[in-house]
Amino acid sequence: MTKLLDKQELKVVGTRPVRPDGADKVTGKAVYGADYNLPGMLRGAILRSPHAHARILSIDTRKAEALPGVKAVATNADFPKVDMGEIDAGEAGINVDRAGQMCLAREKVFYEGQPVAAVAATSASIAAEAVRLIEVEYEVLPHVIGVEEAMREDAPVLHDDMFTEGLPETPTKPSNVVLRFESAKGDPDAALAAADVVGSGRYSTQPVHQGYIEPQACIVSVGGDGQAQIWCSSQGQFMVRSVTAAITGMNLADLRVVPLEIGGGFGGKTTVYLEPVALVLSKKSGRPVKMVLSREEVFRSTGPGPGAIVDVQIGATKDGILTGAILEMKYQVGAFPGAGCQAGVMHALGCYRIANSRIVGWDVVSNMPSTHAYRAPSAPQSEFAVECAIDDIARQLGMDPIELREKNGVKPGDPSFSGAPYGDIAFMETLAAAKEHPHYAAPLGPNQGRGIAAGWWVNHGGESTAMVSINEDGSAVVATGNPDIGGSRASMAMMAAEVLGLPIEKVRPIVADTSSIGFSMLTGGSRTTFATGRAVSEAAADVVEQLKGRAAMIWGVESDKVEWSDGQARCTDPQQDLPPLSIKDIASKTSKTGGPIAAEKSVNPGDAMQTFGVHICDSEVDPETGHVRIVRYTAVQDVGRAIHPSYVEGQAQGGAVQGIGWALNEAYMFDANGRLDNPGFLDYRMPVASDLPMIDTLLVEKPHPGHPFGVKGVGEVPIVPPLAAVANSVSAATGKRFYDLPLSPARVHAALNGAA
Amino acid sequence: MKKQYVSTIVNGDPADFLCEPQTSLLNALRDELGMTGSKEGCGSGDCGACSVILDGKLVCSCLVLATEAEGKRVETIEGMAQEGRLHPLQEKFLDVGALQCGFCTPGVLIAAKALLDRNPDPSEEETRYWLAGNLCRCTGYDKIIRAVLEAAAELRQERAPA
Amino acid sequence: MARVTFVSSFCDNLTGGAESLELSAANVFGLVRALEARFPGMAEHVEKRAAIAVDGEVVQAWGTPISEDSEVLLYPRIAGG
Amino acid sequence: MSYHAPADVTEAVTLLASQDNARPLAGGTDLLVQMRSGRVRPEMIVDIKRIDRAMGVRARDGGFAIGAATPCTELLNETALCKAWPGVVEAANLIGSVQVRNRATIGGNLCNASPAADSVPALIAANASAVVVGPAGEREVPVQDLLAGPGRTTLGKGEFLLEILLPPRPPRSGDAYLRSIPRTEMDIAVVGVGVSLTCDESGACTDARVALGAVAPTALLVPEAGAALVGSRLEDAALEKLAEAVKAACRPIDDKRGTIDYRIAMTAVFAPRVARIAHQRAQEAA
Repeated sequence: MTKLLDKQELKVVGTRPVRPDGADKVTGKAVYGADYNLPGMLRGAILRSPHAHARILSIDTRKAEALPGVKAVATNADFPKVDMGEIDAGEAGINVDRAGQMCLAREKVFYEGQPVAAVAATSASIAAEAVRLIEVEYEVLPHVIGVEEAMREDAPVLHDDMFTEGLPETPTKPSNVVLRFESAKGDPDAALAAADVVGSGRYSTQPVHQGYIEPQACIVSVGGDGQAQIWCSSQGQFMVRSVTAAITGMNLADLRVVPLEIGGGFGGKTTVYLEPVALVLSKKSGRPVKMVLSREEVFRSTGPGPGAIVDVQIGATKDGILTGAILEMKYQVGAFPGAGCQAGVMHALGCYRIANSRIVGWDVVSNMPSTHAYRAPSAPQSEFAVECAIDDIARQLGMDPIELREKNGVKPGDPSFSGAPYGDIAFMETLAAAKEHPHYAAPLGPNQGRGIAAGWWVNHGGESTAMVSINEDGSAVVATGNPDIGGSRASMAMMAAEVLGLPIEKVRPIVADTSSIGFSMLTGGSRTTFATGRAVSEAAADVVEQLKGRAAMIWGVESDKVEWSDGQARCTDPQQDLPPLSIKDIASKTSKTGGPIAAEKSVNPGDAMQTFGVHICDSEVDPETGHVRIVRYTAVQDVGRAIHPSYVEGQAQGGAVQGIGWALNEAYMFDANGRLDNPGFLDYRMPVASDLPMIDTLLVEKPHPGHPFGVKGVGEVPIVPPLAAVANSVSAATGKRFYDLPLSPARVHAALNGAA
Repeated sequence: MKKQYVSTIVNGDPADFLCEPQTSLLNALRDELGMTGSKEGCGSGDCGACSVILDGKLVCSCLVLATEAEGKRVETIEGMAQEGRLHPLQEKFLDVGALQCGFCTPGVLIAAKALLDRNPDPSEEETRYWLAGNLCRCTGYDKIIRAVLEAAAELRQERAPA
Repeated sequence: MARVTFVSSFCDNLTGGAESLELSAANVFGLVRALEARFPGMAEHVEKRAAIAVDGEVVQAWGTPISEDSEVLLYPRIAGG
Repeated sequence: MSYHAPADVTEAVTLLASQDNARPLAGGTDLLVQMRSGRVRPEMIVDIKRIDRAMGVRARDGGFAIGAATPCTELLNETALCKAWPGVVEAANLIGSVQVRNRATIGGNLCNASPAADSVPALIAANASAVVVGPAGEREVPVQDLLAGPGRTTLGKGEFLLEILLPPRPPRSGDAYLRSIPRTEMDIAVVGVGVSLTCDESGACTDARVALGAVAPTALLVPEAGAALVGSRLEDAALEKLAEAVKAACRPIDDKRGTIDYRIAMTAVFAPRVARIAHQRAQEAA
């Protein structure tokens, strides 16, 4: 394992080269999910449930099948009855039957927009026409959307086989409560009773969508012998292979998934919605089938992040020591359990040393699309409540909010949620950097307020495979199994180039398909640069050892007399006066020294390190209209070490703006009969360019000692602090505490004018 | 459904195709002419990923009927680089890292080009309001705005008398 | 005997709410077999849902040895978005 | 579905009258979205952009004639129009994005008849009128008479909007339009207010028209609000009466874009702001 190189020695890592896949992306040549075509290709379309909750009595597809140009029709019956339970794909396991129902419903539909049947035809317009000819008989059932309404005794029950887990004794009556999850230590009740001040409140957030601009798309072609190929955009081609094979009952080796470019994912593309359907349609028609979701279908049928209600009480002494905390949080997880409360419970108090705490989480199903991961899934909702409560305590104590956090923030060696001690975390350094940042002391104008908030995420390691091979001209190819969402090809090439001692242009990265590289977990959990980067570094180090061995052979010296630097082998034997051998010299003679030089390494690191963020937000509130305008924003981010600083800054800026959207205007809105009322970018209001100032970033580098380049995960933390940073800044500007997101103008105006 | 014959000029070259009357210009470019650089993010004019320049005007090609392009000039992302040399905006986007997933990038670049063709020295605010029709979910817009302003400055230098 | 602690209630359904217990095992595979014997269903639950720390180190390889005075923590596995 | 692009008014009228489900096409930024979502399924599209009177801005009887198919951004290049009617031009140039405004037209905005249409309150405040052509020939009506309800107009079979006429402007006149939207762009008005007024040498208001959007089934003129300004120099008392008048005229609904209370409150906040801008422009115009 290569040791952690010192920063001054680095020649490529830390610089800002142009990314190797950049030219195709700025010229429109890059091929995304919907850009790929095959000869003889059919177009698929899906019939979706108009009801939020109903039993499917019958599906009659005869008229559709009779329409000229229709080549195949599919329903859930086309999925084999597979007793797979749960498979270890995606993030924390995927339930095969439920994943299948999200592709094609079985006996019941649980949310408006759930797929019921699918058609493949010779043109998109014929497919759309055929879908309208499918007749489905429903028994409409009462529905429920809100989390507390769904928990009530008299609420309509979605799944009659769902019995709440995590209760002292398992109930006999089915309900919408999936599980109760508790984590407790010490005596929080006593600590709160003795506290000098308490920050408390009921904080609520709404379901929000990842908002990737590229709708899901794929092409599937099933051959005559049952083997199949899938071309699609996703966060993990191996995940697509595992879930699709499980749902359609195929051998993994028969299914090859070729990753196309992905137009944004943020956790939303860590599962499948189309591939199993297109596969069945292709098998039935014998022709490739292309399926592309419309924007409306993305909103109605792909997993949003859950809404949540968090009741929080945090007690502190008058000199600002947090002594006790009691939280209860209810997560609205949608039709099937998806992104639930566990990560919310785990992350709620993770920034702080609080001796006494009890955190109870509930997962509750309701008739909206099943939730799925959205960037640090479930942590923003619970840390929002905690960071607002702490802001409240700081105000009650008249204490600087950063100083209050510095008094209680976790340090290396403190116990983490799991009980294992924190490693070289950098929360203190991040807080200090925020306090010294010029933004924190800048003057404010009228109706303006400054809010700060901290946040953290556990990050992930996981399985990754990388291959490095040397070409005869001394250039190198780096292959990994991780789709490149935000510039990871560049960082893979940079790490390989650093180890090989080559300039970046001599090292070209590719993202390999599932039959061309060893298993790799998907791109997500802020893991790619950390785990896949380690596999790349180890593979490159192995190649360097091989190169040194070949040089020794060419010189006829012992291999321990050879040293490698700047892409050259040098002989350290004092008796020898041998000119160095460049990588090209060695590579051009491989046929005489033992054959091609390449190495494939697989890793499964368990030591991903937690990272922290501290954000500073200035907002201006129009007291007459309730409009909130973000006038200045700074994201201070703990990064371990930045491989390509532009893209690390990009993660901080993009995450901050998604958090700002979550805080200000984004929310799923349902009408009276449980239909999504804003399934489009007009009324699902994501931030536009004119809504925002520049997002200043400050990267705090404290390298991870266990990683060859000191890398820590940075992708997800930036979305955590903004919810509270914005809310705290609006409170500072108006003198009123805000508990419910989004802070749309109407809601801020209502709060300022004393309405409920 | 009888298809209509449409003849246009795309990126300076004549381009003819057959399409149904309700086919959008975006789908004609992508499915009939195989030019998949312009993207569909919403199909309702709310995201700008399908931006093209039609007879000198920046438009959403998903909200234009393909038949309306008869006899008109269409400029798409595929035509932005000249003789294989990237346009200064394309160059600058790569230099500063103004794209991550890259899906909105074609639409943003076409819109930025339309802006600089009209106003070679836009302020940050003018640039932000001009690009408000181009949604981006990855970058938070910061590096996009910086790239457009820097490219504008360089283009002004080039044009300024030596 | 190694001390095994369940962090949070995510195993309560199977363990009846046990906080922690003593088990002897050569490595994590052995520990999981012992847990299965004690609380049927734990093997699959741990494999799908749990993350494991042995003596303060997060463990991926279940071959990691467990000594008589090891401290083993089982807690929910969270990946990310 | 068939597509036609006649260059002659009568040919367009004949085509539109030949089918029940025929729709005129100007910018298409509303029509194409509704076609794609399946809300409308026209059998025939009649593109009116090749009819010369439907395109461009011309002086007419001391005022202006704006072709119904003129893209909103074209209005920015008409210096005389911008000088006389800054409120109408700014309202037309708040719709959607640059991409949308390079296609969208105030004719289409009016005939789409959304209660929240941005250009309509400014047109009503300006006392604009619509030139409608059809089987029975040409007729001229005040723009608000075209509006029948959300998404519904009073246009008969075979009729379409050809031009919008803006009346001559007495000296010392000014108009303005503002709207409340959650973001800064790309949004539908939660509330829209258009004000057009004229004042004498002393700055006292001699005539004023106030129109509201998104607070009733159609955009509407509020005579009492205009009356509240007449005779005043927009002192607080007058603006207070204006605010009361517009609040009284509101009949809003709760929907995904706004609540009843918020819409009523915002009309009272925005009307005075718009009136001040219009009054300032009127004095600058002197």
